[in-house]
Amino acid sequence: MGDNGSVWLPDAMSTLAGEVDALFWFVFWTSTIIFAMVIVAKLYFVFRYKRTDDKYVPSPVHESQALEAAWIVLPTILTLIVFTWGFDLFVKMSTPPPDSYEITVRGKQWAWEFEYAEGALSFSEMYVPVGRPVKLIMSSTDVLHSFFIPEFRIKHDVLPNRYTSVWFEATQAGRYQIYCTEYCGTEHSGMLAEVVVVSEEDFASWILEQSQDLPPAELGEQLFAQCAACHAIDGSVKIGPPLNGLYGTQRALADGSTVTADEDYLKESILNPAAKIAAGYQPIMPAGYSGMSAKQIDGLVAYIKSLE
Amino acid sequence: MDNASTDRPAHLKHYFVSSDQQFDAAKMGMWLFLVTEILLFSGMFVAYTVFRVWYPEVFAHSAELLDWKLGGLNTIVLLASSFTVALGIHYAQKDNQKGLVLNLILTFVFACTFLVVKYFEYTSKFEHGVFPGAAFDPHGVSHGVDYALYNIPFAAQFFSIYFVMTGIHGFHVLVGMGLFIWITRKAIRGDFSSEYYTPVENCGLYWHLVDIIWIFLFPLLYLI
Amino acid sequence: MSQGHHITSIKTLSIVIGALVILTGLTVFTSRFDLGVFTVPLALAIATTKAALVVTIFMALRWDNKINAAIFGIGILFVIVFISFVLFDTAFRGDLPNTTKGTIMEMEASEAEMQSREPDASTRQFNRTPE
Amino acid sequence: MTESASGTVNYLNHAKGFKSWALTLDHKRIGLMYLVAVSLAFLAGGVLAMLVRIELLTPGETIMGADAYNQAFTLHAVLMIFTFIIPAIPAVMGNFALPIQLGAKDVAFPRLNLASFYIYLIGAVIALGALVVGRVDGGWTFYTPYSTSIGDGILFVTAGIFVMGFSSILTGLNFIVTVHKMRAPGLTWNRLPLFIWSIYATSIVQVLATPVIGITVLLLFLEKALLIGIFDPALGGDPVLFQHFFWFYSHPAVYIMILPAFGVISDLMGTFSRHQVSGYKFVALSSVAIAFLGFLVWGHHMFVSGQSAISSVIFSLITYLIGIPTGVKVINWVSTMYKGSVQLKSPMLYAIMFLFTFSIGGFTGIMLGVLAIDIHLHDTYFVVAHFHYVMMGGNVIAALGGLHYWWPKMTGKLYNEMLAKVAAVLVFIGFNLTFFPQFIMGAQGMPRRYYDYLPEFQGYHQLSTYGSWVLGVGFLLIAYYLIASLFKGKKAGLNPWGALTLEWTHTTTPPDHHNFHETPVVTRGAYDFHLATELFQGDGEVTELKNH
Ligand code: HEA
Ligand code: HEA
Ligand code: HEC
Ligand code: CUA
Ligand SMILES: [Cu+2]
Repeated sequence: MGDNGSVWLPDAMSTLAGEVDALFWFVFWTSTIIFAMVIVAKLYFVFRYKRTDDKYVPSPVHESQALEAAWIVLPTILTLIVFTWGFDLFVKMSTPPPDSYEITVRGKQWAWEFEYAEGALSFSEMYVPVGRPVKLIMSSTDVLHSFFIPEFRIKHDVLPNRYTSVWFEATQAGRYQIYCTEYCGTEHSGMLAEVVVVSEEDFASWILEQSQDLPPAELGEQLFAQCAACHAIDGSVKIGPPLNGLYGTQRALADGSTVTADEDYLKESILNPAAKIAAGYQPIMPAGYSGMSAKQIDGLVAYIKSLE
Repeated sequence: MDNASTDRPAHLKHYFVSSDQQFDAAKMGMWLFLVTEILLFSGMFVAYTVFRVWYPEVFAHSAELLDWKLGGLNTIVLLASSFTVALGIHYAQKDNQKGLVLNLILTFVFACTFLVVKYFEYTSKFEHGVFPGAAFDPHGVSHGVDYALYNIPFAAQFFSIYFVMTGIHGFHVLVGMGLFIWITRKAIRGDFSSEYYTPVENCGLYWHLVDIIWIFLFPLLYLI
Repeated sequence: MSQGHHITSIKTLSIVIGALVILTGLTVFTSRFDLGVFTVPLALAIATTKAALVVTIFMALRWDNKINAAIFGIGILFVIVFISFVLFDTAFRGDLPNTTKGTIMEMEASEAEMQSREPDASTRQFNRTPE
Repeated sequence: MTESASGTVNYLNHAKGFKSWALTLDHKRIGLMYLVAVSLAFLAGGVLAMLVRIELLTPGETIMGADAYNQAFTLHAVLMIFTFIIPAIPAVMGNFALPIQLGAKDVAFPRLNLASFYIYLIGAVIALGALVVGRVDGGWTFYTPYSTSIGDGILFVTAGIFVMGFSSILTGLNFIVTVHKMRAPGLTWNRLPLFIWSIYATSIVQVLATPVIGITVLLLFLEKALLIGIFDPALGGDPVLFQHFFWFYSHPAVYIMILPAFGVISDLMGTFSRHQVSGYKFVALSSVAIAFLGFLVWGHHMFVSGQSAISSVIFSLITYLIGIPTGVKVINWVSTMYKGSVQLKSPMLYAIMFLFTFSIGGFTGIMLGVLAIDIHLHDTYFVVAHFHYVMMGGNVIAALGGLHYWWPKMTGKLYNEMLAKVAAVLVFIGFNLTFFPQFIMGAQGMPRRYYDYLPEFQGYHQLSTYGSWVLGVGFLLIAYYLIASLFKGKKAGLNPWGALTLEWTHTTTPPDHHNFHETPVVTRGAYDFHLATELFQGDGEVTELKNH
């Protein structure tokens, strides 16, 4: 495992992760001790009082009310300690510091989209500065998703009708996995992304770079991250058809007609996927991309054209 | 099966010791069943409460569309039917066959009346595009009410809840009518007496519960 | 065996049905007035009274085996649990800042309204919690 | 089973032919029919589990695609939960043993009992109809709006669950009335076997909670069919409200699964320690306490769903409280053995294993109830491991214990005790090997319901898959010797375990058609071994029973 992880927990890479771990270990070890006592007593009794005489009937043991009460009172005290501790931490984890840097996160089947205050967009990689609290304002464009970064010990459901948020302060530069943990359909397990923690300066320059104009095909390449769950670019078939070498070919449609895959067709396929369904595929491509700007659509088309 | 000894009445099942045990068991079973009915409806009441707490104005506004006169009429009809069932049981306990049969028939008639009124209520709503769910599209004017005024966000929820609640309730009325046909036939045949009237008692309990549900539905949906 | 069973007299039954009809009238009557916050509690109180009459007299729970009353009571108790525990969430949604109070639909509606009022309120903010 | 128990007339052979079974009102025969149905459901669910595990042997596609995988685990869970584990102990062993333990001739409503069985079958068939109609991949929780946006198969599953709910309700209702009204003379509440106490508590939960899953799936059905907009956010509904509805049933339902198991374990502990179950009253009443508390904690499945903090806090607090009555039970089971006379027959072996596996499941449940920790662990394999430890390691292990305990009484035959012990050990090893690694990978961050996973988790997944094979072998062995015992098993004695409850002391093996010729009169508690005067016996010997 990494620098401060263990067999049980991944590396603790946010300011609060260590506190969560402390609580985890407290509960873990108290449970283990009580568990061990139960098991040892059990095994001891099994062997110590093993039946040797088939006719022997042991006489009843007098029950001690005090003992019975102790079994009720002691665990109650223990659990109350854990409850208070867990609750306190829960409130901390749910309350972002007021000066947090805000990123808007959108979950959709099956990709993550990150929008930064400066207007920059990124897909499948979320850049954040180290040592500064970051608050994510999350929503979904279709069904429930859930945003999870194990190293930061944060998770929250992403809802279509409400903004929810998580916050963290990364303690070290590095790349950590983002998962979707609410079942959201076929490619739920492919709804991954990474958080890239960089220094404050690197972050600033990354943002700057983002806001500059990219050549269309490069912009398209970036945007394509959200399509990659369904479309391969190496000719393999995923949920949707592979898009390399598509441009200029004759496409058979589900209704039996054919169409030339020119720029208009590509554009239409993105903006209104239900209009023409490629033969052999289900009409399940989301319609949600029509919200993209003309520049972004042009970028995507340029990128798809460039794919061999 | 050597249990069928002389003093066991015909209605007593072999695995029960006495008529009393059998009666108590059946009645307790019925009460448990009523509790499951209450919890079934509780889901709808929860949905109603939640949306009402969120959108009180919309709910109060939408309730105006429902005709409280018809709802009130149905309330009286159901209360009357509850009364006749209770009378029926009274007569059964007093071994009055005619009273029992008459009251069972009256109950059945009231139940029919309830559903007929409900039918007119539903159709007058459907005419104006007031449907549960996605088909909700109020339009047109009747009795000086402009339905289009009710095409507001979350009014659809109110009417969905209205239709689902009254629909499930109506289904229970229908089931109750089936039960009454069944026990009326038995009553006419003379199966019941003060010694044995468990089915009447249990159908009565069921019917009163259906009434109680309506007692709550009426103000919640029509009045407030 | 019927000696063991309570027989409710026709007189009692008639009084109850009378009371029920009157209460129905009362609830219709009171709903004609705007009683503010008391509207709902009053309607519910009347309905509960009516239901209690039906349960105790028509359904004869008053004279019935205690266990049946307990069963009924437990049923009601759990309906109350269901409603109130759900309300603990739905009525307090957004009490910590990690969930917004309003839905996106509501926020956009109020946003649009604000924009129509002051034309230059152009910056979109997601983390505002409208009331 | 043709001429069991040396030609004496019993419930198995008093009438023959298909109709005598299909239309029987005898609770024992109904119990056996449930046993067959429930075993088939477990087999089907288990085969799907095996496929799930094989698929997870390697990252990416191993034997099936993402869609097939998602349907496989959904169907695995639906089968296991609704068609297997909920009826498993109450409908099989409850039906078989409860009326006899009460000294009754049958349940209070035998016709209803048979009806429950057929309703269950019909529900199961409707739910499986989804397979024919279209894909159902929502997970067993069917969270909206995903569940309402998938194919029409969902309509069948919800309808099937709705119908099966009635079966569960009617069984529970029947048992409550039976326990209240049909106890033999002298069988006071304080003398009831603990199995009955726990089935009684279970029945309360069944009656109170199941109607709510009924209305929930009905609303889901309407949401899909009519778009009524209660749950679907696109129509103005609230998806979190659905979760409240679902868990209002499904958390209490986990106590429908585990309380009967507690009952079996109590009976086994008493009988095989030949000792009073220590803290009898506490053990009995804690079942009822768990049943009630179980209704107040459902929100612990929703800590990260966006529900209000105030409800998270309330739910979390009450969640811990459940550990306390459960702990009272665990500790009393252990101390039952203290100064007892412990005999490690195969049913007892399962009871001992249960203490181990269930406790792990319970303690990890407590960890999940801690607000701050659950944020990290929610919807990871840690949760998957938790619930398999309580359901498989709790309910299924206890059900196996109960099955081995009552098998001689049910069939009149003894199974091969040696093989039984081997199988028990195999199941135990296989089970832990399958699910323990899941705790670790879950805590490391492996999300559940993942068809594909990052290579770093492969080691754990492989261990888990190998474990599932050991488990499979264990179950096959059990199936083999149990079925074999029907044909060539030794004849079982009246009371091979030396138990004191009425099904062992006051009726024949297998029991008579009407259970008893004379209504038994009970003079002592279910575990008052020191008051018993009949001879305790080893395998197969016939005992002189006092009241026969
Ligand atoms: C048989 C079924 C069963 C049982 C008995 C339990 C028992 C418990 N469960 Fe479990 N649970 C499930 C089935 C079950 N669960 C399922 C199916 C899910 C997942 C559903 C899904 O999402 O698909 C789940 C999920 C689940 C969650 C949600 C996790 C998440 O999704 O984030 C939580 C959280 O609180 C939880 C808690 C508990 C607790 C506290 C108990 C307690 O009842 C345990 C009590 C037992 C003990 C504590 C051990 C013995 C006690 C002692 C020896 C005494 C000493 C004890 C102390 C001092 C504490 N369970
Ligand atoms: C009672 C409940 C129950 C039981 C017993 C099991 C048993 C098993 N489960 Fe199950 N499981 C669930 C309930 C259960 N499960 C639920 C609720 C989920 C959540 C789904 C969701 O996310 O929606 C789940 C999910 C789940 C997952 C996670 C999937 C995912 O999230 O991607 C996995 C993965 O390993 C798994 C594996 C197993 C295995 C290997 C078994 C093994 O123990 C199975 C062993 C059984 C056999 C091998 C059958 C052999 C039987 C015989 C031979 C019997 C003989 C027959 C006769 C006598 C006729 N299960
Ligand atoms: C949910 C999965 C999914 C996602 C995400 C998705 N698509 Fe698709 N796409 C499909 C499917 C399925 C088809 C085939 C059916 C059809 O033609 O609509 C398709 C078809 C297409 C086609 C027509 C291809 C052909 O062979 O005729 C294009 C172009 C396309 N998608 C582009 C995109 C772009 C660009 C994005 C991202 C902005 C994207 N898709 C995102 C599923 C998806
Ligand atoms: Cu998105 Cu799972
Ligand atoms: Cu739970």
